[in-house]
Amino acid sequence: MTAVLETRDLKRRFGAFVATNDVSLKIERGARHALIGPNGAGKTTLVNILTGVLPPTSGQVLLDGEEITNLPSHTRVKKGLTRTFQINQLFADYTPLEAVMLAILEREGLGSRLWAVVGSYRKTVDEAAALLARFGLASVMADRTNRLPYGKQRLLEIALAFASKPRVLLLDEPAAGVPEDERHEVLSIVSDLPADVTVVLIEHDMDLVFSFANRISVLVAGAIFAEGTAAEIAASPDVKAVYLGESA
Amino acid sequence: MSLPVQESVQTGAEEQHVDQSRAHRLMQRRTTVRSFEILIWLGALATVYLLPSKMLILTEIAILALFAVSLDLVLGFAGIVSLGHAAFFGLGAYTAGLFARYVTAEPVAGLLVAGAAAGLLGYATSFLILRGSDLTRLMTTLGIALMMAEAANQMAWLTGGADGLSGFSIDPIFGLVPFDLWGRNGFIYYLVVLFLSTLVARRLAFSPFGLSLKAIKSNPVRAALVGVPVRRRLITTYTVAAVMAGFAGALLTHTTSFVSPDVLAFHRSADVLLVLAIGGTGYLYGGIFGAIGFTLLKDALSVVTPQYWMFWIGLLLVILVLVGRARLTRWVDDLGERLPGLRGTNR
Amino acid sequence: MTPLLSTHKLFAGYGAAAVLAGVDLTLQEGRTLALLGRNGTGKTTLVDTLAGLTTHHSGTIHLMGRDITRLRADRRAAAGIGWVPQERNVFKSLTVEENLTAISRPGPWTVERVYSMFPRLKERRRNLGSQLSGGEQQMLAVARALMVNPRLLLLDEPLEGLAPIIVDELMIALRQIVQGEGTSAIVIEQKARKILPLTDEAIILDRGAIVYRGSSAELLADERAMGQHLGVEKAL
Amino acid sequence: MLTILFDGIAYGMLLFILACGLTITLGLMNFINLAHGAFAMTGGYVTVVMMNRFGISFYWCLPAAFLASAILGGVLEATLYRRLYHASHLDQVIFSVGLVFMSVAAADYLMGGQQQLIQLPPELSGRTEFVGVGIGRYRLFTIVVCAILVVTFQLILAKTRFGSRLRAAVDDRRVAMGLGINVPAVFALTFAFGSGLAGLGGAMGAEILGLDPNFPLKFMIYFLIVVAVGGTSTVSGPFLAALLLGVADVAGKYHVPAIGPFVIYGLMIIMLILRPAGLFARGGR
Repeated sequence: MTAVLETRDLKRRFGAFVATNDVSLKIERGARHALIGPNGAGKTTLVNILTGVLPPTSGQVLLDGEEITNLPSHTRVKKGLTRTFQINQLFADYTPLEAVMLAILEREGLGSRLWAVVGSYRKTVDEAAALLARFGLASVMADRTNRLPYGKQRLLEIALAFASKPRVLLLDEPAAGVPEDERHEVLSIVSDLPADVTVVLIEHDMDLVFSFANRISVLVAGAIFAEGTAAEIAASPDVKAVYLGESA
Repeated sequence: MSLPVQESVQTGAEEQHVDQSRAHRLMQRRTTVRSFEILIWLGALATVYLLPSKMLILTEIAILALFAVSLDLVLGFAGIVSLGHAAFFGLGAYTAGLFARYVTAEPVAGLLVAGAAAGLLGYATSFLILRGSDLTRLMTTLGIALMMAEAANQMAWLTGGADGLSGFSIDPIFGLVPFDLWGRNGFIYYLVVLFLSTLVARRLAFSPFGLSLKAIKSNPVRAALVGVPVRRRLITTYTVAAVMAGFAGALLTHTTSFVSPDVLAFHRSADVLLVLAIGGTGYLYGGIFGAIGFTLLKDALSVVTPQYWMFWIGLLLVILVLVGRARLTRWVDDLGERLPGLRGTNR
Repeated sequence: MTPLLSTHKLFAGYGAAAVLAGVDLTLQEGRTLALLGRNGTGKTTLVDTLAGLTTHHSGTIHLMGRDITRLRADRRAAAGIGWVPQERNVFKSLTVEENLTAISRPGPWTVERVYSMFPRLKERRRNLGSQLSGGEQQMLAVARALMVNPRLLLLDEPLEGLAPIIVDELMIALRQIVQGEGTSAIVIEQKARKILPLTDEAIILDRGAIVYRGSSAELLADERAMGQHLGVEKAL
Repeated sequence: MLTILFDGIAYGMLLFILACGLTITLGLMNFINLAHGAFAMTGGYVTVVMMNRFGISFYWCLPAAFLASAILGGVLEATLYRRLYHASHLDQVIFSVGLVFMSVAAADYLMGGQQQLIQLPPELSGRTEFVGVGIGRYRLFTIVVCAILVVTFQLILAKTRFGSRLRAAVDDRRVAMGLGINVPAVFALTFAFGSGLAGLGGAMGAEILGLDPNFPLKFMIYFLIVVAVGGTSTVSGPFLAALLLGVADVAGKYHVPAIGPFVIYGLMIIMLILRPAGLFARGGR
């Protein structure tokens, strides 16, 4: 197996504070890879660096062996790397249909068309409708995003990333803040993601992590503390001590 | 929804078909020509016959409206707060004046040249407003406009300095239609330019490009992460808007056969911002409604208090913001929902 | 007897996101409570909500019988809540002493008393907050909360990310505060075994709701509950 | 040469006094207040009225100008500004431009559109030779008063409990609130104080900068430059920026009158592109 996403000695400082400290990570193609660690361990900073939201202080990011360290976010998306956000980053007054249309049009390279109206791209509209239906959003496709129930917004967050047809999808706490009764919908979408998409999951909910991930990296104080299969991590006394809860 | 929902047998495939046809209807409704749009243009045309004595103020409105539609592209669609949009207006005005004086006084040629000059300036300065917060953008745009104003003032050999640029008169349009004394032909010409520019802006707004613009305004980080090249889109938009502002400036020159340094003054940038504050941003017609409201208000106030109309405009703005602009302009949203729209052009 | 603190069906979160899902909690004067649970279960949100810094959705909070649900954060400090935020957040451009005096309220805790508890802070009184080490920042954050002279102290992971020797030092100080002074406190902590001996009662949060409550001693002895809710395996 | 430097410093110090209230409004509350110049103008007109209509001594006018502007600022903060702290920047711009328009028209209505002149006390007018350099006495007076103000301002900020509360609120508004600092009240007082300083600056600047109803518009860009270039995290940043701007402006107008303004605006734009957080901003998060 080859690594589809790889980092080499990635480092990010904020002033004197080192948020990401020499992280070298290999994510294999088709993996279900979870990234866990205590609050402030630098998980979100790492995802921001991977997706071009933040530049690293030093180190490299590679996608399929190609260096993407200094590429802007939108180019990375074109190359197949995208993400969701821990706190919803949606277009507040767009309808889900419009938001998904935007993502598909950009993926197809049609986003710079100035003249033809959006509705005339009939295949895109069909695809958007199908995608929304798949994510359980068909019934609300015409509602404003900021008026959707929170759980639906979380689904849209994932649908939007998915519309770019990513090869690697980074999910930053997909179930965070979702009320209990809407939770199962989000979780089933996450577990039903197609097998050929590589998924990196950041999550605090250990039930979800252990049921979903086949490989886990534990991040502590900006550095990789431990890495292994789910079983290895669950059994590691060191990981228990720093994160899962202590043993004696 | 105005269309009857099509009958369907509830199978999985049918269900999908229902979703898809609903999606198609929704996407088409976005671009549907709303009845108020037709009313505006019909009304504008009607004024030519109904209000022949008001051509001057109508011309003023048309020019301001064009200027405001241009700023709306930058502000309402791309989300860039600019305090220096007069830079493009003024450059357009001076270019048109100089072109009429030294090259040819045919107005349409002058208009295009003025638009091109303003567009070039827009393209060149767009790189300065790509980064930074609202404050830095505000100051950069303001700084550029002030530099332009200073340049116009200093280069008296070219621009006439503080006395303004004069000594030219405008030829008939295409050499055929002369500007008449009452400003009627002129107004029709301005209206045509405004109409065409609005049409372009409208197509742009409803294109994939326009869809991505509002996404950038709403959330630039996420827009980049669905694949939108944010910088490139902003540069294009800023340039197109600059061209339109240049048009507006050129039209002013053609009206008055004179260019005063006032075309670059701060109050012009502020006024056009206020026009959008009154008319609302991000739906194209805010500039036009706002220009009508602003000009009529200013006119009425300057009749009542010739010197101090500025005070009441200021008060209106303060109240507008405190009450909430969004709440006041929401009716426009509803307009499209309630009135049965006509079918839009769809290809 | 009126409890010091009681919440009733408390729903809150950040903006529209719901994090707390109906928390019912009571704490008597002079008692201390350990707030346990894994990462991301709403512990910090609960403390922030008590401090008045989240979006309130529904439910009530009473402090000494007084309804403080709608009280602004700065008034809650005056009403008797002292807060040690998770990231410590000492004021960086203030000196150590200014950090203490800027927010002080009259009461038994004075700058001198706080210094005698944390002599290290006295040594660094003229240094800016930004110049302190992590351990010193944490001491300052605790000392600062004491200067409010609170009836109820909220401590959000006070031991997180500190060297063991500093942890011991802080534990002694905390013991002094809650047992010596009888100050009521709610302490968030990841490591249950570390904090339970210090506290009287414990609750465990999961997905924004209380899934376990009992005395700290009981929980320490209840290996099944520890394993189930906290993932803590049998102690050796 | 030295005279220009001296005049430039006087001018720069005056700009700092005028703009330092805006530093706080922008830095603490992230409020784009384009109407800051209106408070300065208020101070200027208070002085003109007191001196020219009632013949009150210039020295009494200065504290009066401070008080009048501070009260006006405090009242406007409590009634209007406060509601817009969380509004969009566009709303703040429109709102404050509205205030500018109102103030310009009101000044025109009350005082007339002409330049206002004040007769300085004789001991402040004229020039003094000092080691071969001609020094305007009023310039010297301005420098001394402004220096005292800067030092006082710095002392209040550094040494008083109010100062440390204000700095705490700037550092971390949320934690300051959570620890019992009444941030809105601290800010209202600060806003009033900043407006008062602007008023005082307006009073003193009537001689150097001129005073007419367009004052708030004319100097808006200067205030903004001081804040944007100086940054909002320190007092010394805007102070240095104001001095630089003052010297550059005076020198530019003297040596290269044709391109003076270009130099300033051009430098500002370059600076904003290179250091968006301000020339003297601290690094870090």
